[in-house]
Amino acid sequence: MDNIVITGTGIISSLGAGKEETLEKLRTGQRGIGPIRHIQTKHRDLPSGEVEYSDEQLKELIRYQEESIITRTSLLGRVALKEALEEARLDGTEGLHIAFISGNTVGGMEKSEQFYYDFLHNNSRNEYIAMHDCGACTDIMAKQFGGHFDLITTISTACSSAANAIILGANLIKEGRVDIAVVGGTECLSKFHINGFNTLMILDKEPCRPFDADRHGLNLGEGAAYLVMETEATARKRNIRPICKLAGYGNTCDAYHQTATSPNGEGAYLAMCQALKSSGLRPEDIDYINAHGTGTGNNDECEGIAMMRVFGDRMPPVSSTKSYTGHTTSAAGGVESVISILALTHGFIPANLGYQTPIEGHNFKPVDHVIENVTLKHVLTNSFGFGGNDSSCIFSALDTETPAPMQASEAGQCYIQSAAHVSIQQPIGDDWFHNPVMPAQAYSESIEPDYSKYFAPMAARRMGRLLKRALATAVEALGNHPVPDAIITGTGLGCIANTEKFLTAMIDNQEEFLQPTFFMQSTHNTIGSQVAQHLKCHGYNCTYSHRGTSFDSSLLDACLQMRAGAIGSALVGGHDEMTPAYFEMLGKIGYWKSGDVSPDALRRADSPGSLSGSCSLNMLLTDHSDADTLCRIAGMDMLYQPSDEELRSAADRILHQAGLTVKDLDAVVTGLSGDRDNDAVYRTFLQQYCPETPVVWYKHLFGESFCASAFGVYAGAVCLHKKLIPSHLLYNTSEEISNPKHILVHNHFQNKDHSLILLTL
Amino acid sequence: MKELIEELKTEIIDVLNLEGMTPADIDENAPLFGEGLGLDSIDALELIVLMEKNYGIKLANANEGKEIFKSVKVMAEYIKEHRTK
Amino acid sequence: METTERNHIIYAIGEGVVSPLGFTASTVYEAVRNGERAGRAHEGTFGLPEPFFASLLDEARLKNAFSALWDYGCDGYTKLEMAAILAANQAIEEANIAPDRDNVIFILSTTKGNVELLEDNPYEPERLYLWHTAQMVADFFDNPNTPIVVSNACISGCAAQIEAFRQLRHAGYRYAVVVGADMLSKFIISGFQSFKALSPELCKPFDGSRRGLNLGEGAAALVYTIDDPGTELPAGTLVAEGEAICNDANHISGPSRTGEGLLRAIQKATKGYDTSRTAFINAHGTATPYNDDMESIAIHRAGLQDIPTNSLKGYFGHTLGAAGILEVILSAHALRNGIVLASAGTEEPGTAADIHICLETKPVQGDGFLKLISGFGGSNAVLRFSITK
Amino acid sequence: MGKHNFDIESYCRITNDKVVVNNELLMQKGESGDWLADIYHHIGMQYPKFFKMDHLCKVGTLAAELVLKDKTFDRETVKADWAVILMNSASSLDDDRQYQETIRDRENYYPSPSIFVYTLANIVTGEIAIRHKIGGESSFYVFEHFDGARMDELVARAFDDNPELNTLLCGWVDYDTDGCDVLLCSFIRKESKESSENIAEYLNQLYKNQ
Repeated sequence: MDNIVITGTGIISSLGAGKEETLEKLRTGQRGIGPIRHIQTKHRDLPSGEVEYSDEQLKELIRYQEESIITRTSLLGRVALKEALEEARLDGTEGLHIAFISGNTVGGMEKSEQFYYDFLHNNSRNEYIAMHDCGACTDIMAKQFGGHFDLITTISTACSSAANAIILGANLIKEGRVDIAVVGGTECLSKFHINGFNTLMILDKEPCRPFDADRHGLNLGEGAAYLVMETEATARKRNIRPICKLAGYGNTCDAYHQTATSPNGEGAYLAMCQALKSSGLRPEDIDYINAHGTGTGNNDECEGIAMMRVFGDRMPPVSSTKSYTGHTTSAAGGVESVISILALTHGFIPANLGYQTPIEGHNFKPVDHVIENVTLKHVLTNSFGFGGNDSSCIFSALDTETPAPMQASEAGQCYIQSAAHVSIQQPIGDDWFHNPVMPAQAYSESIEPDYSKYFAPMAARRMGRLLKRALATAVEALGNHPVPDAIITGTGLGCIANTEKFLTAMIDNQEEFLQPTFFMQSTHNTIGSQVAQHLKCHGYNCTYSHRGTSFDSSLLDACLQMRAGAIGSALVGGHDEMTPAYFEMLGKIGYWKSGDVSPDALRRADSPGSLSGSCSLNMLLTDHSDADTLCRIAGMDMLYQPSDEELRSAADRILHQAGLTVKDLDAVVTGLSGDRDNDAVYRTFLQQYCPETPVVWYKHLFGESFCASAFGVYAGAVCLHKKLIPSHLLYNTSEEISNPKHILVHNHFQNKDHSLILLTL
Repeated sequence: MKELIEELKTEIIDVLNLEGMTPADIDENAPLFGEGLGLDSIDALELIVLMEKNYGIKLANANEGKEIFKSVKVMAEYIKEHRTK
Repeated sequence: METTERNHIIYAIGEGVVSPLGFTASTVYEAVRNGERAGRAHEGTFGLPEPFFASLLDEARLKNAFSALWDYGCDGYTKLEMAAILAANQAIEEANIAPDRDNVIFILSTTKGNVELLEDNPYEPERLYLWHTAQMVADFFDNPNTPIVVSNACISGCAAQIEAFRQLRHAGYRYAVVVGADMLSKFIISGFQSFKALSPELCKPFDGSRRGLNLGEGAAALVYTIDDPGTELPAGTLVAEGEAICNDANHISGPSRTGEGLLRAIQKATKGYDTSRTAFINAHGTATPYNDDMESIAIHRAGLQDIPTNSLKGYFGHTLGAAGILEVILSAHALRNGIVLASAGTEEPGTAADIHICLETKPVQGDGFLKLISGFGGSNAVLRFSITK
Repeated sequence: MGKHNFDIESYCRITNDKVVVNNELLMQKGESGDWLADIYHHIGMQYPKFFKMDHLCKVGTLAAELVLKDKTFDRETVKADWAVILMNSASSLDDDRQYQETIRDRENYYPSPSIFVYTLANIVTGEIAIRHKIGGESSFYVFEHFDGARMDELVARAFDDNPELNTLLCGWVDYDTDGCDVLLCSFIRKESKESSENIAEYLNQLYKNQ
């Protein structure tokens, strides 16, 4: 296996658009932090790292001439993406497999917060409703590349999102799934974020002073940055000169508190250790640390302690460049990686602006002025997120010796050991398999289990219902198994009920009296990190938020790592809830049926929309099986905008790798839901690929939600385990099927994102 | 004072969502954080919102809460002295 | 290359000031000499939601003064036009010249002219244009030449004097009437507020705890003339000896950290000059953290750190287009009296480089002074003057 | 006519419908989009900061780029022997009007610093100075109309007055409600000599012809 190299970078932040402006500001020590200019908030006085360009100016900058509307998050992303793709000379004609992975936290919130009551009460802004979620932002950006990506997804682990995008990209390349990964993150400032962080009382009213004894919090920023990664061999083949190497990375979870870092910075310590280990470097090889360094009392103290644990008294030069850019949240991992790479390739160390006095107990002082003319060989950058989602990456100069990354072993197997759910069916168990409830209207609430069985009321005091569901199903799915190596979560919208509470309170109370509890839960990785906290799981932790393939993305990540032998078990979940208000909004843009939602009505599929369902499902994956094992995941893939033919050949490839052909399939599980357009996509695939194979559906029982595909995999697994496909699950025949052995699960979202999962006994 | 303490207890239970707890379960002299009720830093932030919303008391930073939220009684005394509504 | 005109001497023969501190140059000088400060807290003024400190002209007093000059009353003139005409009139009267002759050129220095008319303009639309404002002033005095407007942000006042020197040297005019004026409005205050550039208290130029500038209204005028070399001048005449404008080429709204442009301007304006003749430096000294630091660095790099330096912004704020003219007039008064004026508002000097800030009015040696000024757009101007004995 | 100490090195004329550089029609306004952004992309300029600017600075920056496009010079170091002197009729009124919109409404009062920063006419000289690292004089004048004679006089005087000056960008850069109107030239010093050229007339022709 070749080294993974970086061949293109793009950046926009409050320091400017593009590397040139950024570099100049970095080297001359100029902050990009000032009063808020564009956002119409009460808190305009809070110093922030706002990108100086207005939406219109950004559109002009990239010649955005598409008719469609676009959110600021996507616009910022496209500016950075364009620069990165141009530098890497990618234009879609390469015939290579390219993934696009973007980190994002609040998606289109900056528009939703402006138009929320329009969404509810009139129809003037409906086009923005579908742009609210994180995945939509990535989707809009992917257009930049004319749809030439063949796998895209969105990571939402708050402030470490972009760093985790880098890690997934590297894993996809190592696995040979893609040749090139374009990775990073984007986030725009929103009133929502400003008020949210304000409720946590961690916003400094002065420009921030990371690692200073007198620090008073962070300044929020906005921006985007992307990196193009590929193997040295691919770069050579494309005749493009690499910029530097990605030498190593680590992702761990602090599993301590939703917003606070553990006193000894355990998660941070583990992430840095893992990054060093995977790069084969020793602590003393690191020449510069671009710290997370937000400027909050808690982070800087604990990150410092974690760094001291790793580096002892040989601390390399440290600086937090958030003192220049502000905290660009989801984009931070990308912005700071690009800054680290600029430092590496231009031989300078950016300053930790505003620093004066060391923190008591720290044995180091950050670099308080720009240092020029240094040789940097290895640079480590930290990105830590709410909920303790901690990641570190190491970039190295091209002429350094770093061990080649481990070739994926292909040895690992992947079994679905157990699963538990909360839905509109009887919760937790498999009652639904024999006695399904047939929903009669498009909106049903989930049936809640007795939570006291799973956690104490005191522990649940701040949990919204989705968190309770996620935690209960996690505990149930885990059963007596040991703490898993990884917790990987999919959620299209996160805890939307509490997000909505915060948003409406913000609008109604004119940005006053807002509750931190509701804000915290709006960050999508709250779910995964809450589970990790409860299980004390320090392992890999990641959250995907990519519309209808949020769960599928989690599953793909787990399968990749398990096959590569990096993990032996993973708790993989899909979690989404519905609220009456959000139901109404999505209804306006054709998500739901009015009237009859009986299976017969849905089968007719003569109108848009389906029925809505909430989803909380956790499954435990292991690399070994026993008597209780539900089934094996024999193969899976995700595809972005595949042609009919590409989709068929992907299915062939998956079957072929498992030594099967289409004739061996006992059933295909599909997301048929009664929605005219979506169903047509499934039908086309079925007709073209396996016209004879029985078709299983599940959305008539569980409803439609961004994570509904989790039920597809779950239903397939239960059928295999129970050696029966009951008639109520069969779409085109009423005769139950006994002893199924091979089931293919097909899921798609608006014919853009597809996933194929092969389950076998 | 007595009234204020009772009022506060109800409000704390409500705002912190302390399910199944009644005002009688909270000892007005027991520490709210750490031992005692076992609240954490986010609860403290919620109490700061409560202070501002219900009593018009604005705390500039989270650290100020440390002294004020020692117990329900200390909190009530502080409110009595500083309330603006 | 030196032109023959360069050897001619250019000097001032008339001056005029309209300021909250007084309506003639000498009353304003006396007020400043007595340490009066015109800055006041304003709340709700101009319909602004946030309070601010500024030195505002009393409109009634302005109208009275103008009515006394102009039989037809104030109708048809904006506050800015009245103040500019009043200041010009004083200077012209003192100079005892005929402004309607074609050997007189009018030069107006203003940054924003009648910009407040954007909100509500009862006049013809042209009144928003700076050339029109200049024409109003020139027309008042029946001057036949097209007036010139210099709009170089904060350095306008000095740039307009430089323009006057050039007109006198090259264009054949005998007299140049340089008028600088700016009035405050919702437009200007809200803009500076949005920059967070305004001090929440009376400004403290060059002070370690300075927090921003105060704005001020005002108008000031100088009449310059040109004469053959060797012409005998009365004692106390303000003579223009050197000038320069240089750009930082750095950042439009932030001054250069290293004071590059200002340093070059100082060097150019003092080339071949014995700086020991310099009695004092009248700096721009806006009291923003950046400006004062930058100026201190430039002064220090120019080796002038021991020369007494002051800022007059503490008395009447930053008067924008009038500043460069008003401050030259007051500095000339001070040097005639052999003193340097104190920097009002400065308590504990604290700038990036150590320079000699005058905390109190005191006697000085030397017959010359330097006027420094810097502004948005990265421009810096330096004027060098002497006062005849 | 008379002595001349400078030459016109190149010029650029930008109006609402076309761009002419040194007698050559560079582009004509098409159907689509923003005219100034179109010019930016057409000439392949790479200067993201352009998009933060107001119209006046945009058009001035474009004109300077075009005037200097064939000139070889050091773009990195500050050049004290270069100056930029511009003039127009509307000063920064176009941007002033935009800023006024952000403070007009009591209910919707959000004064915008990023618009306010451009409410000074001479910011355009500053932007050009920053882009090309021009460290000499930068000045801005306001007159009712373009006048070739005035410009000729300003240029001649600048070279006369300032022995250090070698390259001068000088011209008319205006942006008002009816769009843009630009004639920008670069002048270089030459040995002063008698010349029968009527530069004022020539400048008037350049301004009128296009």
